[in-house]
Amino acid sequence: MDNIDVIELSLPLKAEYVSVVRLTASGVSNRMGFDIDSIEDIKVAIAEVCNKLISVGSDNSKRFTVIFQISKDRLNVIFDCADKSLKCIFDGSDNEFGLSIINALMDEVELCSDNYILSISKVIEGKS
Amino acid sequence: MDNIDVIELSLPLKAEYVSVVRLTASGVSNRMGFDIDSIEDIKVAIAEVCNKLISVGSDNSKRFTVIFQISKDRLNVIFDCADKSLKCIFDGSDNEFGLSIINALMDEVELCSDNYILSISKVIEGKS
Amino acid sequence: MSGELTYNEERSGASINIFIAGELDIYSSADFKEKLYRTAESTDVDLRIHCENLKYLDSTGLGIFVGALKRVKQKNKNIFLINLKDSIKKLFVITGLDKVFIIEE
Amino acid sequence: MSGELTYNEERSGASINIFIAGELDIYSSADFKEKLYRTAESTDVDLRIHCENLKYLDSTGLGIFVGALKRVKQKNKNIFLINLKDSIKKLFVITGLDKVFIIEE
Ligand SMILES: Nc1ncnc2c1ncn2[C@@H]1O[C@H](COP(=O)(O)OP(=O)(O)O)[C@@H](O)[C@H]1O
Ligand SMILES: Nc1ncnc2c1ncn2[C@@H]1O[C@H](COP(=O)(O)OP(=O)(O)O)[C@@H](O)[C@H]1O
Repeated sequence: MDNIDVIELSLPLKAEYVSVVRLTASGVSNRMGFDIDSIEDIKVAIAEVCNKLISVGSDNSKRFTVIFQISKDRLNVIFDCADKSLKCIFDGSDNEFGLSIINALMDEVELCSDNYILSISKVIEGKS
Repeated sequence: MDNIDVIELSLPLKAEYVSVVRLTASGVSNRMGFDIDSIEDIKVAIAEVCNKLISVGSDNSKRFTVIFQISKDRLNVIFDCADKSLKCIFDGSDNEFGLSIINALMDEVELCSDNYILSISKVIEGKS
Repeated sequence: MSGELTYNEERSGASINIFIAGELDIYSSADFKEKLYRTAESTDVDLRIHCENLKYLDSTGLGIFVGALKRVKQKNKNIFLINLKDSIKKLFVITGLDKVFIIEE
Repeated sequence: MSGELTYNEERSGASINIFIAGELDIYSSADFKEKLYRTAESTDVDLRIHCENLKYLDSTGLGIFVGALKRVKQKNKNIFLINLKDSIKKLFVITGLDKVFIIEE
């Protein structure tokens, strides 16, 4: 069994801090050994989820947490936001661009979940 | 009174993730409007505290949390590590380089505290 | 809090050259949107947006380009996007917007 | 996990040129220490360490330079640090190590 390291970033649900999430995401994926293009993909996809959380978030959701689950060949990114109304953030959305981008760049996308856990994942090629 | 935004990064106490802390620190201080030299100073000083926590940390301290307290003209960085033996991390230390660097680069340094809270702070020039 | 995007305009004959540099994201986009829409509405020439120093773009930025294009199309003008980085061009391809804008090297 | 530091050596006459690039920190330093100490112990010439592509250095890295210097000093040789970035040179000044190494532009 692989060991999984977990890094959590908890921050205000504000547009001005998405750039901080992007840099943390770069750091994590660079350290894992993703190539430059994949690091950029991960950064962009994570930021799109943050953007959407920020644009649909109500006053009930002042903060959110981005959880990076790091295993040898795979990064899972989980978004935890207290607001239950965010259960299905891209549902009937007008932000089609964001969703298309996330789906194209990540290997697994679960942004509509009964247990309120939104997650996206990417696998390192040829390292499993 | 200023509003204070708080960003928390919680991660394994491992050398391989100090680069992630550095990138998060860059993101925070860049967003706050620190100049390039100050951003570098903050990054370096935060990393030196992490280095020290990693080198003195016992098995009781598998994780630690870096807390960024962001106000208009001042960044406080607090290091929270479950291990009580880390109360005074640079005490009688052979890592003089690390401590000299932190003291030179930050405006306030409190790395030996009764309540186990280690913190370093930097002020944005001409913005108070 | 510091901005991450710089914006400069320069008229030249039958078009307006716009130079953007930095990161165009959900935070920096409000300011950018205002400037670009104002230009798109107040002139009737092509907009040539130079992106060689644009390091990052997200869906918010794509939406603003689309909004600006709608405005210039009403006057039968176009938006040219020049020297997009590969990682940014990729986002136009994913969203199909590479067929909507005139993308130039 | 990917390394962040590259290390290359090249003999040239009365010295060994060492080129380091990337980030020399608590993580990448173990490997660097082994290589540098091996060279410092197995030769008796000056070490010229070229740092123009060194982006980041921490106290761990400083300690390794000091350890290598002790080793070459036993043979009356020196370590030259060449083209340090300003932010890195600052760390040598803070720690007083700018007086211990020969720092060259
Ligand atoms: N994230 C997005 N996904 C898909 N389409 C978008 C997105 N953002 C904006 N758009 C499209 O771009 C157009 C311009 O956006 P906006 O400037 O907000 O609207 P308006 O032109 O009404 O001011 C919208 O009409 C919409 O069709
Ligand atoms: N962080 C530090 N602060 C101050 N001095 C240090 C630091 N790290 C190393 N040194 C000094 O550098 C020398 C070389 O370190 P090291 O390689 O660990 O020792 P050794 O030469 O015994 O193998 C040490 O003897 C110590 O004096």
